[in-house]
Amino acid sequence: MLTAAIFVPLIAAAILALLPRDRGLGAHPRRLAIVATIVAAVPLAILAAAWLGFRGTGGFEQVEAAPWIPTLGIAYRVGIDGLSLPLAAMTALLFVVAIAYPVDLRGRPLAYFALLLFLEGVSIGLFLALDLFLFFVFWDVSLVAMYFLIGAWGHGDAQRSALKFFLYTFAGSLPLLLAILGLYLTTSPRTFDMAEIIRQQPLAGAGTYAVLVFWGFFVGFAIKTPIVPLHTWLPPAHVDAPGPASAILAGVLLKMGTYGFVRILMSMLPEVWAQFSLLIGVMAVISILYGALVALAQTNLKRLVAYTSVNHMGYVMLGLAAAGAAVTGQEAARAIALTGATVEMVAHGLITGALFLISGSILTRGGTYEIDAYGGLLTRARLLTALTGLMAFASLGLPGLAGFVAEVQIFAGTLAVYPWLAALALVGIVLTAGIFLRMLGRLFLGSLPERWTEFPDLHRREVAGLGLLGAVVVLIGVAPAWLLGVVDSFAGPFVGRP
Amino acid sequence: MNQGESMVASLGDILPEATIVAGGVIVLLFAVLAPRSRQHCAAWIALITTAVAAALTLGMLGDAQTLTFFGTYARDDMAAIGRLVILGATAATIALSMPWFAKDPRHGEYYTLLLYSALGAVLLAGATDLKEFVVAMLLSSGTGFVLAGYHRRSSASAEAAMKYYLLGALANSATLMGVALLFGLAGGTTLSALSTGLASASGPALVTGVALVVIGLTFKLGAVPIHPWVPDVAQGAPAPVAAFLTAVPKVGAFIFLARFVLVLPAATMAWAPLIAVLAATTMTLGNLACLWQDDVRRLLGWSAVSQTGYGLMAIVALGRSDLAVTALLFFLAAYVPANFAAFGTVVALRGRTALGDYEGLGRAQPWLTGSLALSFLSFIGVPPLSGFVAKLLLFLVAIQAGYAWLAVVAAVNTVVSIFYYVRVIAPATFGVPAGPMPTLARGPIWTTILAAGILILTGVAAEPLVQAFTSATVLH
Amino acid sequence: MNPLVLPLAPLVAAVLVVLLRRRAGLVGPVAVGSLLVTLGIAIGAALTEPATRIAWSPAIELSLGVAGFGRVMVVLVPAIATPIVAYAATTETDGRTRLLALMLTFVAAMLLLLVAGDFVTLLIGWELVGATSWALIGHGWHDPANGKSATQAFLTTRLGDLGLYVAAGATLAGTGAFAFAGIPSAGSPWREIIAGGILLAAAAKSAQVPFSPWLFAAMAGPTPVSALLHSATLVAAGAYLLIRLAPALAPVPWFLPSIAVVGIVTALAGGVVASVGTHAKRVLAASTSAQYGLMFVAIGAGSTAAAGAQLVTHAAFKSLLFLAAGVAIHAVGTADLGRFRLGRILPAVAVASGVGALALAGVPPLGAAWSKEAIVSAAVEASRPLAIATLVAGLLGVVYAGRFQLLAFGAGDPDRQVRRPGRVELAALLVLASATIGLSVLWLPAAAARVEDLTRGTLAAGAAWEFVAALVTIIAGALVLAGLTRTGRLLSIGIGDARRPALENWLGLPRLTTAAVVRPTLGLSAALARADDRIIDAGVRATARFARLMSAMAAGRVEVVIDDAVRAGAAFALVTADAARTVDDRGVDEAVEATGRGVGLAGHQSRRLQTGLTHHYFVIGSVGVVAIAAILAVSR
Amino acid sequence: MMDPVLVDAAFVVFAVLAIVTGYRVFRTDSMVRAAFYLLASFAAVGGIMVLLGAEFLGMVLILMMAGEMLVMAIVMVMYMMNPAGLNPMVMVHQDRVAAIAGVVAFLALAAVGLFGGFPNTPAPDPSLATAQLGRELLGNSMLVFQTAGVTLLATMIGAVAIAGARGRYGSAEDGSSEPPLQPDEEATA
Amino acid sequence: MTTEAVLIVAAALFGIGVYGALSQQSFVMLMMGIELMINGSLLALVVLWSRAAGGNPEGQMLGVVFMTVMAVEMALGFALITGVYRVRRADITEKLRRLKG
Repeated sequence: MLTAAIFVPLIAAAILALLPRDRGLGAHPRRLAIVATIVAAVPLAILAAAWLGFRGTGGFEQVEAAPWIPTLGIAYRVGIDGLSLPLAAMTALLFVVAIAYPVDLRGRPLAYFALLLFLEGVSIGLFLALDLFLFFVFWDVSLVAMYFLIGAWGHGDAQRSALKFFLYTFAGSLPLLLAILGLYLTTSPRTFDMAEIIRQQPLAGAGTYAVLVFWGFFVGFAIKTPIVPLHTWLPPAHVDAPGPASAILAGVLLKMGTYGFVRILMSMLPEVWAQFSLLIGVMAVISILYGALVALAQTNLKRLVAYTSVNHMGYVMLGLAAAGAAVTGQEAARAIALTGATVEMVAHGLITGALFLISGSILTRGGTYEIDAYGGLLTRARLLTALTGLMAFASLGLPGLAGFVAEVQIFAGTLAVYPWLAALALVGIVLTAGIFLRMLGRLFLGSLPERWTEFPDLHRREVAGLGLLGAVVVLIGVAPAWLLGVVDSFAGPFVGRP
Repeated sequence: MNQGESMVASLGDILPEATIVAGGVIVLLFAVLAPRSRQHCAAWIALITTAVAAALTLGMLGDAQTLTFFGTYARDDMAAIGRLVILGATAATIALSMPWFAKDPRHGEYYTLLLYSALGAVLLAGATDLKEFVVAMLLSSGTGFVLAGYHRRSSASAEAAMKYYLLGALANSATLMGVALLFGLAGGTTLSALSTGLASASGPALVTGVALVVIGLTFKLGAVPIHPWVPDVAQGAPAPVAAFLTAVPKVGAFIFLARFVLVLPAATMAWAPLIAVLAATTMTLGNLACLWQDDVRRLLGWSAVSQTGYGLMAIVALGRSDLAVTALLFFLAAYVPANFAAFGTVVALRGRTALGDYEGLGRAQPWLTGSLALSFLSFIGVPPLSGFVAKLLLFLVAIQAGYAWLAVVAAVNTVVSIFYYVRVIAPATFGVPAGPMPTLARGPIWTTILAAGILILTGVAAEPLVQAFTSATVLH
Repeated sequence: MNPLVLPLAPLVAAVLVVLLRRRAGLVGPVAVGSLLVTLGIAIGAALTEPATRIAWSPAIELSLGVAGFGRVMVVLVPAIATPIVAYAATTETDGRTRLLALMLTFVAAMLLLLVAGDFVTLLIGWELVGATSWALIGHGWHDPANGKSATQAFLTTRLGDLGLYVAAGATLAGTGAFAFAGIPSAGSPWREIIAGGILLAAAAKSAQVPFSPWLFAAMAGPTPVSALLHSATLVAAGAYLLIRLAPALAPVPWFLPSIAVVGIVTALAGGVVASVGTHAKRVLAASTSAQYGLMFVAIGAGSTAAAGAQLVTHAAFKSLLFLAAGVAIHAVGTADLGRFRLGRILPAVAVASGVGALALAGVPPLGAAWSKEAIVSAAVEASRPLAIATLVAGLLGVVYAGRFQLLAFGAGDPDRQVRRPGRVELAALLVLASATIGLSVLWLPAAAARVEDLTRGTLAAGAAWEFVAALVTIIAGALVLAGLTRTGRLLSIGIGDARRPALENWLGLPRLTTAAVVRPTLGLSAALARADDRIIDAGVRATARFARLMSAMAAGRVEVVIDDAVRAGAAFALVTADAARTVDDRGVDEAVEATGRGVGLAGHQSRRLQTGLTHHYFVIGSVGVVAIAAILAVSR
Repeated sequence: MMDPVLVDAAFVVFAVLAIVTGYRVFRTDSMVRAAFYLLASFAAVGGIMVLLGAEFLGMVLILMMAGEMLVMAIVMVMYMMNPAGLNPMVMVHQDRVAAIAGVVAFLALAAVGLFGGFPNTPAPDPSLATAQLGRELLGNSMLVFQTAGVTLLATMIGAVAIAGARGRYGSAEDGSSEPPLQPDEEATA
Repeated sequence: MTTEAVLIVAAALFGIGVYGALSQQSFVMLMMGIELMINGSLLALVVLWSRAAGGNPEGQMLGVVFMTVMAVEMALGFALITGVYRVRRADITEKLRRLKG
């Protein structure tokens, strides 16, 4: 079944790519959008079913495997656990909304939907993959698809931004590949099977070699996450990307980095992670504060949200640093930090995804991302204001919304391990509060400039999509047990909580 | 010992090669005898020849692995696989050439030369003897010079051919001295004689001899320092020939190089650092020179140089990694179709080569654009294309062989390479065409698409190839 | 009964209000009715003390329950909110539905805060209270200034919230869970961290020094909002938290003294600010800070019971005063105390306000006087200077209470045309005034035990002289007022216009915060953003310089070795240098881009190697052979 | 067998001749003369080869070069700048680099010759050499021989294809260029 | 006539050939340099065959191969010179520099 979640969108993408451009669906973008949305929803349904069947045993469940390149120990292996299931489900949800979201198709609807569906399959595949080779395949392919999405449907200096994104993240994927190979070479028998590698722990006590492999992985994941100072590809890519692509980029692609940290680095090289966890924590705090401070000064809506992404991914990293630290006696706190980091990935995906979609809608209406060009929009666009407000508050960590559930756990968990880092990082939430309140104030409050007297409110498709995301954000915020239970089934055993 | 009998038996070992020889003669006779309107049939004969030779080769795969012709030639899987790649490339070249050379009155003998050039590469892949190596190289290069200059009214073609020739003649002549020295040291010319004869050798004679032989091979490979012909040929030679010459001789040379380095005395001759340095400089130079090319064919030429550099990583790992041969063969099997998908696009677009002329290709010719993009992505090493598996294996064996720094250099180069590939792909996919973009004929288009399809197929279903390559024996 | 019902009831009502927004007539009654229902539930809950647990995950359990001082608070909150909401429903016209829904949500959040039995739940309620207050303060959103004030208020309290996060984390670290119940078992240093975090959170929420100025910003909201926020809810949360948790943290040696110090400083500073202020609502706001300072003193002195009593009495009279002030402001259209004196025009309001002012001044036999007395007793027991300072604060209280009453509802021109309050407004005032008076029952002998039981705290045994001292302060205060009135300096207190703004605005504290925190943050932010846009200009320069150096070296050396082929090399070395300088001159942005540009330059350079001249290629090949042989010879 | 002294003397003569004439190839002002110097050099080398016992190879070399040099002289007269091919000319570039390269090559190979450590296993009976070569050609080196044959065939075809001015169907060059970018240009081309 | 002496002669011829190949502008002269290189190689081969390889007939065969190389390269060289001269009127390397970079 999980396989279908990956391949249904992939196959649909292939079919769409082969359809004629001037007849049938190719000539009816609206109908095409509906079809694409329905296809995109299939993985969501499959993952929902998988969720219902999830038992939380602590290991990988619902594993599906088939030999691929057995000579090299490569197989197609997919499965879920408490870490990958929420991320995959979030991905599927975000894709449904992103695909259904209205956007300027530039006369190439088939290619647009084909690429998005392709990216959906690939992204879900990445989170479900239980084989390093498969993981890397999905990792790399996602970059290519995103490159074309930004380049073809972006605006501004889209091609340059797309190229920068592609070059930069590809530059990150190569150390990753080298590290994977370095790790692979130490397994015995040689295999790319994640579960087997985690069992083998081939690099335990491997000294410098393990450290080199570690930093290979680290750089690869850090660029994608991104961790300051490897973040400079992010703002231009976001600003010039079309709204849905931005949403996917922030919501899904960034998570690949943090997911990789947990799934590979922390699981396969726990010793080295513990060795460097304080350093990672410091980097995380720098990301948090730096991202927030830079965001505070932004006048461009999308850049602002992009930098808050840097900030939020910093929270994730902080939680991971604490979760992987070699501090005995704080297993409960470390498990909570890990749970919090994972939930933050999900929450940030939904919230920032929504914020980027909103940015896209604002651009469609106003033609600019400059915040100061707006003001008093509450007069004209109540739904827009309400949904933006909801997401902004979610992003700044308001209780009752998803971000809080994540952040409180990250801070509480980290405080037990690295009190000073946690204390410093906490300043970040005051800054984010300032960022978003200022943003809300400048966009929606005050008096309406003359030129926006005809500013249209969100229309149905937008409201439906954002509403869906909002509903999940509220659901996670109000009653997170269904999510936390699943994540905890991974986090508890991971840190060795008794 | 009954020499006659053994000779007949040996002939069975070179049936595919004999087929090519015979096919070449038949094509030549046909070309001489047939009327002008029938000249294009020569191409079909050549195509059939490659098919028959390939079929015969397939039959030999996994068979008894022996040296034949008194140790001068290998009948092993390595050679057979190389032969299959070469024959596939030759067939693709023929398909690309048919419409391209349709107006050329010397259309017929072109295919003879092509077949013999392929034969040169095939023999190079199978050679286990310095004599055979020299002759095979001569056959391969000699025909190559002519093919490169086959557009006799094109000044670029003539220039490319001349430069190709001059560099080749120099390199070959130098190689002769190297061969002479090695012969003097070992007392024999077969590789097995070298491996025993050189075992105790050392000193300047060995170093000079090996250096000069390597120089000859770098010419065939298009590797530093005898690389400058590659971009010129890629740009100036007839486009199908450019595709052929940047790929086929390389296959033979890589395989011979593999056999050659394996017989060098490990105790006194550390050849791996040399190959590693050559690999690093070749890939780096090729990539850097690509960056600002505004001529797509020339860009492909330089990228062929850089690809050679990646391939050399497998040579470095020979004997140090159990997957080195796999990596080498997979690299070749991935590189050749990608090269043909790229050059095939150029051929199908009637030789369109100025970068600016590719603006908006995606809207005018989506299939060709797709093929071009796939080939470039395969060059970069994006999964799930075969170029990715190749690069993965190359990185793997380099790390395993203790040459992690080389893998890092290759990785950095890969990132650099994205830039120039994207310089072509981006305007092609995002731009709007300025005018119509007519194609040459269906044959090249289908060939291109087929080559691109092979990239996907061998990338996704890599297991059969990996398995075959891993179990391939390498005789010397 | 599930304690979750308490916050849910007003929340459901809020949703209902939004749904009924088209039926204007129903909105008010629904809102008020729901609060009455909530009040009923709360009384029930206070009697039954329900408790429940909600599992978030196997690691996190939320515990909710009505316990300890929470029993009083859950009743107090809806009881105070009901008249205020009723008042709001009748007076506010602009965005009334939103205002009422938000007020109900606010009450719900406050109730959630009160039923919290662990830090996560507390944080949820705590932050929601903050966020809804942001929306309430910024209710008049058309004016950008209101939005700014709301943001200021929210950010200040959120800064305090960090303390709560820290306390939560420390509790987890020290006990493995978030529940309050575990705090006593937390070891060092976690207990100290918890104490520090809670002190920070409480001080910020209760508008203690140095966080006090946000209360002024909060005055940007409509009057009922101010009444709601400053009486029993937002501000009360801090004091409530301390009353609830201070006993468990009392073993931390510096904890209680620090609370007391913060409290007394605020009480004195707030008293001064309130005494000199001329803005009606700000005077009341400053007095709120001061009154909460007294509660902190009580807690710091070890008598949570006194603080609890003070909280309750303060809730009643302060909301009364705010509503009265609101009526007055509404009547004259300004908040400037110099323009009021409505005693003759609105006598009923004046009487109600008078009751509140007397309570604020701590005049017996009102309940407020009793609680103040209890605080003094506690302070006496703790330390003498503290007691004296407390008495001084009391004196200030008499002054600002009396001054407010005299300025706002003193005898003035009876014929002024003003807007008169409606029946509901008067009823609300009446209810609150009755409550204030009703709290006089605290003077009954049995009350002390009851208070101790309800707050789960103890009262200090008072001495008779303390009562006398209190009376003396009242009389002294009255004399001061009389003096000021006589000299006509009641409004100005004899302070020049030049010094007044700073004094009035929290003794210049906001300016200090702006200079020390806000500006540096924004400045740093802008600087970083600029840097981020063009990171590491220096990196580019260094790269360029390096390239130039290298090419110069190449140009120098190579020409000697091989002339022709490398003359080309020298040529592009120069070109590189040139290009590098161009790059340098342009002063480009990022280090990454610089690397890219460096590679690009290398690309140009390596193309120059391909001169097109065969004999150059021959040289390259020859050099190559030598190099190959050399590498072979060297490497072993 | 010749007297060793005679052999040595002959070797010295041939050696000096080979080197001097070889050097003169690039130190003459006429291409035709250069060609004949080259021929002389080859002849001298052929002589040394005969001295070394490779009679067949030596003679073949001399004969082959004689023919080749004639062709070369003709080509020069045909295509070179000065039709007579006899006029003085100096057409040299990067002389210094070339000289250095030549000297380096000489020194390196001389070092190889002096310190190469080649085994000292002289041919047992040089008189059998030619017969051995015959057997080798048709025996052990059969494949090499055949390959060389194919190579020569291919060379002939190739040389004709490139250089031949007249084809079977009139001028060999018609249509011998790239297809035009636009098909309609084909008609006019 | 020691092996070393012959090898030095061969080295000299090879060196002169290298000089010629690198210094001559004219294609034909350049080819002569290459011829001389082969000449040297051939001489080295023969002496090694005779003195070091024990008269292994493979050496003579290699000599035949060398001569084949010489012949083939010369033949093709002349053909290409003819072709280049026809389209480009070029007889020296400097005239062929359209393809570069």
